[in-house]
Amino acid sequence: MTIGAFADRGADLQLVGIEKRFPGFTAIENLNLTIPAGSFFALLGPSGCGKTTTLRLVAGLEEPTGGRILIGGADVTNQKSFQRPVNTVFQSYALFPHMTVLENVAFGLRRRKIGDPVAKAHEALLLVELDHLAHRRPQQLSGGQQQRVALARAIVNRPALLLLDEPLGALDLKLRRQMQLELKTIQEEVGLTFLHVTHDQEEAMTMADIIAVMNKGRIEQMGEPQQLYELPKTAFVANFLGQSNLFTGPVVSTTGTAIAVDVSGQKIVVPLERAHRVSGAVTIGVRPEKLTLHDVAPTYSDGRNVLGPGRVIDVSFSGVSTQYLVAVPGIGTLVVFAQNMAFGPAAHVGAEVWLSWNVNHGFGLDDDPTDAPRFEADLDTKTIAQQRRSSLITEFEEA
Amino acid sequence: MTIGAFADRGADLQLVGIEKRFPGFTAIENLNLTIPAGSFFALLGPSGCGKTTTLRLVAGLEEPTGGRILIGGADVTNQKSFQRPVNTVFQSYALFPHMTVLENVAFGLRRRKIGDPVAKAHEALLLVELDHLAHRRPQQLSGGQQQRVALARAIVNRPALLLLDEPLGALDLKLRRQMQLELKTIQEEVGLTFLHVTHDQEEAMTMADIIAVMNKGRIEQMGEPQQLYELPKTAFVANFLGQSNLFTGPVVSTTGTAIAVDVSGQKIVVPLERAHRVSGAVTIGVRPEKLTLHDVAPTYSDGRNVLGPGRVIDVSFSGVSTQYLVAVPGIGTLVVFAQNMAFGPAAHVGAEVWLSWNVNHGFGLDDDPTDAPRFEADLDTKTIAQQRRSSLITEFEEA
Amino acid sequence: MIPIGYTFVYSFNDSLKSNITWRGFTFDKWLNVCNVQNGAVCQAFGNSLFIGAVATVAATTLGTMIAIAIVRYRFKFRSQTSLLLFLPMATPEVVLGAGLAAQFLSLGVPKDMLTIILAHTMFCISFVVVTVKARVASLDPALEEAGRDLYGSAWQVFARITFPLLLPGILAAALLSFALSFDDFIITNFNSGAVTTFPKYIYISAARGIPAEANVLASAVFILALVVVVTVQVSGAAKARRLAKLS
Amino acid sequence: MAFAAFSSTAPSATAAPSTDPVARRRSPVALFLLLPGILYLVLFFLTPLVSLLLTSFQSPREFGDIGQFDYAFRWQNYVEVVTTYWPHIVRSFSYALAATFFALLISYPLAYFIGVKARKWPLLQSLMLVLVIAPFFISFLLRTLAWKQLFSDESFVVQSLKALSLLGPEAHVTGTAFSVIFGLTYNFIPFMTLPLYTTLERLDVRYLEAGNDLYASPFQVFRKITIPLSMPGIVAGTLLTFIPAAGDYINASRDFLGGTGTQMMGNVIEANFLVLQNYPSAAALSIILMTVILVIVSIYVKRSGTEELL
Amino acid sequence: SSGAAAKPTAAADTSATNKTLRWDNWALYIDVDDAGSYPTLDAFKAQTGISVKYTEAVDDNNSYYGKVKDQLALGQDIGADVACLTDWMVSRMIRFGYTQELDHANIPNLANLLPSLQNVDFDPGRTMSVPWQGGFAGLAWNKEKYPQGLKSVEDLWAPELKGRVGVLSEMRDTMGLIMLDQGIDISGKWGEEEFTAAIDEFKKRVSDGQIRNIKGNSYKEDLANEDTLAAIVWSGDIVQLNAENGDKWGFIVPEKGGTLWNDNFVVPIGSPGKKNVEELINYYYDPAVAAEVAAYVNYITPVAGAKQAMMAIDPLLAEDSLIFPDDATLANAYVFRGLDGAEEQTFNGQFQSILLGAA
Ligand SMILES: Nc1ncnc2c1ncn2[C@@H]1O[C@H](COP(=O)(O)OP(=O)(O)OP(=O)(O)O)[C@@H](O)[C@H]1O
Ligand SMILES: Nc1ncnc2c1ncn2[C@@H]1O[C@H](COP(=O)(O)OP(=O)(O)OP(=O)(O)O)[C@@H](O)[C@H]1O
Ligand SMILES: NCCCCNCCCN
Ligand SMILES: [Mg+2]
Ligand SMILES: [Mg+2]
Repeated sequence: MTIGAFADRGADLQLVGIEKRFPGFTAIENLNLTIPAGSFFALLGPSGCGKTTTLRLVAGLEEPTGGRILIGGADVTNQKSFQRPVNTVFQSYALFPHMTVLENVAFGLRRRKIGDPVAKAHEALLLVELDHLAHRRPQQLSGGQQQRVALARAIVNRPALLLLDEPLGALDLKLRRQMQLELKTIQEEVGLTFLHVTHDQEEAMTMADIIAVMNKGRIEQMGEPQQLYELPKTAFVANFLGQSNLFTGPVVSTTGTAIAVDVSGQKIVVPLERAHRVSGAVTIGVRPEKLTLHDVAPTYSDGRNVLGPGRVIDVSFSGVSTQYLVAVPGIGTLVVFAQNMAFGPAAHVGAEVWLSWNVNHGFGLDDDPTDAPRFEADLDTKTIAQQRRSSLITEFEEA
Repeated sequence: MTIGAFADRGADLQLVGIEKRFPGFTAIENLNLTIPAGSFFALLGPSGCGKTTTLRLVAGLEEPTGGRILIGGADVTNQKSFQRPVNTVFQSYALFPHMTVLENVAFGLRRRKIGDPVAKAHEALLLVELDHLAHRRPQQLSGGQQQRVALARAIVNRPALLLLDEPLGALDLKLRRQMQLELKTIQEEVGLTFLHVTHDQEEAMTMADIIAVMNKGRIEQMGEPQQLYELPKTAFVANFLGQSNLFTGPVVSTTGTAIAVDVSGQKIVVPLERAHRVSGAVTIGVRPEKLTLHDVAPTYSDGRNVLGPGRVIDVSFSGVSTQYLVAVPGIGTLVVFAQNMAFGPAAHVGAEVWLSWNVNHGFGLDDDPTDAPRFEADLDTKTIAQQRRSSLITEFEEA
Repeated sequence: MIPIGYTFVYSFNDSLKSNITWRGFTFDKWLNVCNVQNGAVCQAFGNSLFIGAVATVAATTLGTMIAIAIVRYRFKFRSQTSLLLFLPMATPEVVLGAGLAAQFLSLGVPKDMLTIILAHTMFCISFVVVTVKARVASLDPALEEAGRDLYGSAWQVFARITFPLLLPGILAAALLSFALSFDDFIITNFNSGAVTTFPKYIYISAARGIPAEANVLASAVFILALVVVVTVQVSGAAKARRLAKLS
Repeated sequence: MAFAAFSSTAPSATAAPSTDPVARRRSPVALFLLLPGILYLVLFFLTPLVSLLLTSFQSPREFGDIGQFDYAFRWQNYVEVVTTYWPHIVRSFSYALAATFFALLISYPLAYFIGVKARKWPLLQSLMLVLVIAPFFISFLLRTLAWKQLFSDESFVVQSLKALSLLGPEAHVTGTAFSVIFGLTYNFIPFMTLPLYTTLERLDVRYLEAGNDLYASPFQVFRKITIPLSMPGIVAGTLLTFIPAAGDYINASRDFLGGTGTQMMGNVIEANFLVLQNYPSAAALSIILMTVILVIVSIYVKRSGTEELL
Repeated sequence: SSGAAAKPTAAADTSATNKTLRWDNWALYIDVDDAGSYPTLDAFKAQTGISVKYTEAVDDNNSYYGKVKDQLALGQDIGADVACLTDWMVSRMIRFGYTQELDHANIPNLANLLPSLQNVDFDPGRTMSVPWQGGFAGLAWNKEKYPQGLKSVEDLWAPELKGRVGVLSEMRDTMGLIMLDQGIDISGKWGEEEFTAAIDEFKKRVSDGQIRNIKGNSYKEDLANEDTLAAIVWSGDIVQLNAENGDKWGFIVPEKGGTLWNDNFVVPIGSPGKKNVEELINYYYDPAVAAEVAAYVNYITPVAGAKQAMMAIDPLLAEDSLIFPDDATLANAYVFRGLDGAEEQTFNGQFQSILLGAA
């Protein structure tokens, strides 16, 4: 891949044993990653986990302390930023305020002395539907329009690899959703490789072909969105990507197809192929939307796990669905989502309920539950808040 | 209600015929509103609809051009801001940067010469769990902490009425949800009247006792969250508060309990008590989560409306649920939400499907469908984006 | 404002030598500014313009370099550097002027245009640093990174991104330098030798009455500046209005 | 515009956006950028200051003529100048203080009006701003001379004051402390107004509204919020006024607005340098002036909590 | 910043090629016509081809010297080829070697120099300096605002004049008049004691506000704008001011004596135009020219034969004892005695500290 030439399709990116140490702080530790050409790859993770650093290493804005970076098979580890066939859409867009939109877009072409930069810039602007604003200055555009200019400015160079550092981070929710769709559409159309950094799990799930969940400078799990969601490998992933109800206990029996875990005296079954650990103490879990509420104890059936009885301690209506918090003695508080297919909640605060779910919907984590919780502070904030709230409620009730 | 005294409970707020004209622009038009004492009231509406203006009128930061404002029965229309028993949590927090957290919180107490301001400020900080940071400056706090200080600074004065102007607007989603819970908890605990301004419908629905949806300086609809959601009165409310599938057609028959509407040849029934208009052309609708997908034409049953066949043009997985876009010839594109109770989508792109819903879940709007759509530009951005995307997809497929 | 008006009005005084008592209205002084006393007023004025221009260029260049270094790089002796930059601003002009004069004297440097320029450059540098520094600090480094990312070499990034973006700050600094230099009397008085600048001319003539021609020149500068500033502001306001309409 | 310059003498309340450690590197480029300017200042600022210090200890040459001195360590020079000129030292600082005070008194409302009240009318705002910076473009000597004429005994101003009995029949204006302080105040008003304006222009009115909301009367809002928040501008403005005012000798000069009773340190330094040719005295006075100013400035800056001046 | 150790050397003369000349002089010291040009200088140019840039750069000996001393010490051009300074200052400059020696061969008209001025103690034989004009320091008053007028220095202290009196920053004139008023012969032997007595008087008048202004030649501005109504002044100035502003002021040499002084041409050490200056001096020593100047400036001309020439211009002026002083006038005029370096330092120091309002 030489500069001065357009990439006719995306190139794959390989990070081999990348390590980045800042004075007194290791931001990236032995990172290995392959992004297939032409894919939309999302790097997801909490604040400070090293996403931006990874991206800056790929862009050549930062030098790795160890490891190699290959783009389309060629080692670019020692190339300078302006020599790499890579472009970046910065979080703040970083549009040049002293140039018009058109000049911004043509900037990279001119630097590489590519013929007819203006016509090419216009084409790129047409792609993002902003050609009519070509002669404005960035300050004269709305946030969403600026985002599209930033995109055009990068895409016009047909880089083998396009890096996006939370390009939607600054937008409000509405605009963000709209931009997500546009980004995805454009990626599909031009067929480049996108490396998209975000800390918004919903964004990653709706946009990406592959998601890598990063934590503390390492990749925790990587795969297709649905796969990651359905079968998280660690507690961190289970809680970072959506919410989970997690239980810990010893494996008490194993059949050829499933394991049974004793959770405070209640037996919960997980299919063998969905359990990462099959003996000793394990953590297992189930997603809140997979749970069904019952107001009478469900009769035991082979295909379902049952927990209960518990008490509903909070019901919160949010339009599409209702969220229930159910306290089950000895086990803790479980979250249940129920789509509002009918009017009114399925259960009221204070009601005695049982919970059940299809055995096939449970999952078993790879984490060793005897380890100190590695990612305590990174727990989903909502969960923390819910836990806090329910403890408050308990206090009030006691008082 | 005199200043210098603490309110022992919230006071009710009454706006009578309020009008606010700015030079060349009428921001509020004949606004009448009563907020019961002790309630959590949310004012919801799109950007620029006049929420902040309403709030500033109540706070005394702006003078109405007409009408009266009563707090706890007393007319405060001509009182200056600092004389009103009202406090505000500003969108930007507006914490005084030159004072410590404690001084910020004690500010109002000192101005009113209330005894022992420091102790009271500490109490308020304890309430928001920030007492350990009392001696920091606002700049040294995170966004969420600042928000809590702003809250403490207002609450410490025990105002009869607390105004909140999008206090969560600046926070990211996670923190926002956490703060919502805390706000609600605190309101319940201290029992003050909260007037909360937001443009986040989910926020309004989960927090408020009563919601008023505002549009172009007027209240469109007001009521309990669930009531507003289940039975929107106007297309604006139907689309602003969640999403809706809306259809327009003439009423073709009326029974004692229901009306039947002809929508491009398909008959759709709406219960009489859920229809705001019962003759002529009407707009009726149903929420996406109330729809059920069928891969074979469902047999007609009295209690259900059926539409179809249609074709699935987009499926998007978002963890908890999956969203389907279904194009029904002659009717348009419908949105369907289905909770992911099982693995995998219920239907794939291209599949032929039918849609059905419980007749009791439909609603009939009060809008006159022959009117030009009043709120065109205010359509939910997500919907616009989805519509755009599906049109794009169609284009691609055609090409 | 009053003294400015006074200066302006008296530039039309049909005075003889000293311009104290009002003797009638005339345009002569405006028309023949450079014709009295062998054009001494104009020569002094020209000297001031020249000195101001050279000192401004020198101070702006040196000061801008320092400003960029201070914001963008780490180096030893940071605090000492800051102190060295602050001190000239905290030193009264008499001390600056007298100190430099003493220095030139003991080194045997003749006092002429060069010594004035050297002195003016010296006290302007700090003001330039302060002005430009603010601009550099508010310059988002992501812009320069974007330049590099878009295939700009180090030099291209400086020439096309960094410099143009700093330009308003640099221009403001230059304007400030020029104003300070043009109006300086105290430091000039100590270091000018036989060279006469405009303020010095006025000071010297103060003793025997300022000729109306000085008022003419001063008023001319004032009016010119006023016109420039008003035009800039008005066109800026118009632009802002157009912008507001667009969005 | 030049006035933008003054904004930064005072650090703004909000931190600069990108002093991000990532942006700062150690590099030989830094040296290249710094060296010329720093060398320049060492050569033309620092060494003169040192030679001034050396001069201040010189002693008169034995049997020498006027203006002839030799290097020595004659610290008595300091004692002599202080005993001879202590009234001037006191006068310099008290005049400068008074001028700073009055300039602040005049500039603050002015800057507040331009920066806060006039926000609604941008054109008025820029016009007023132009009027404030206008004096920069007309020589301050000329403006001062104009005042001298306006204040002369037979002038309209003074005659009317006398007619109104606001001024005794024998009293006059020029040559008095009043006219010197007046001149200093007048001449430094732009230096006070501009930094004030730049901070007040950025003053977030929402803080004022929050104050109002928290039961503070308009006066209390002003005292508790507006003033503290504009502190950086106040500090910058007072320093930019106080320092040059303390060292000024034009206003106090007998040829301008002063008289024998109003001479300041600047006049004494000038006289010793240029008339009496008593270089050691002039140097010693300069060193004293500078030291006192530095001490005052650093105490003031520390106490007002705006330390990061550069 | 010590005084120069080695004496500077004179600059090379370029007069042959450079026919311009820069002349620094006091205000009100040369003839001016209504158009603002100088008739005698115009004539000089017509005669010799040398054009003169004439600047009123001298307001006061000290301040002028202060501005140029550093260049003089280094032997550099001070921006003037000739300056007219007062005897005592010329004396200092000669001592320091700051002046160039004049070639009398180029100044044949020097023969017209009055004999009494041909030898002075600071410049025997006039090798370095040649007188330009002389004059008296006396008293002036505003005839409209203070019609009673003045007779003696004592009259300046009248309560009605409080705050309206101006004196000269020229120590020898102001202190000279006060000492004369106190009965001291300032040409004779007097010492610190006498000086101190006079300084005390002066200080008292300054600090009680009787004296308003202490200035160089710019005192004329104060008279003009009437800040001062009575002042110690130089004789010829008042005549010129009266000519410009209407006969507004009276002048008198006080009964107890006034000072008498001369201002002299000197060529600064760094000037490359000495020969041109010599031509200039020669020109002004033509009695007809001298008379023309004297008729305008009303100062005492040092040129013998000028009086006769004046008869042709204005016989009345030829009889004016302020221009051509008779013996009676001269008897009442005193030359301030020479001071040595130490005296200069002390007396001038005391005088200046009063100007500075020092304790
Ligand atoms: N120059 C640096 N020196 C020291 N530490 C650094 C430096 N740059 C980044 N870090 C640290 O490296 C870690 C990873 O930073 P990075 O910017 O990659 O996070 P991120 O995942 O992009 O987070 P965010 O979502 O907040 O943008 C952080 O803990 C950060 O503090
Ligand atoms: N001072 C003013 N002059 C003229 N128009 C104004 C003024 N203040 C507000 N408006 C207009 O009044 C309308 C209502 O403004 P308001 O700030 O109340 O909206 P909002 O509902 O709070 O919107 P947002 O959600 O964006 O905060 C807007 O169209 C706004 O442009
Ligand atoms: N206007 C000319 C005045 C000349 C005064 N010469 C100074 C004499 C000092 N004794
Ligand atoms: Mg980041
Ligand atoms: Mg608002």
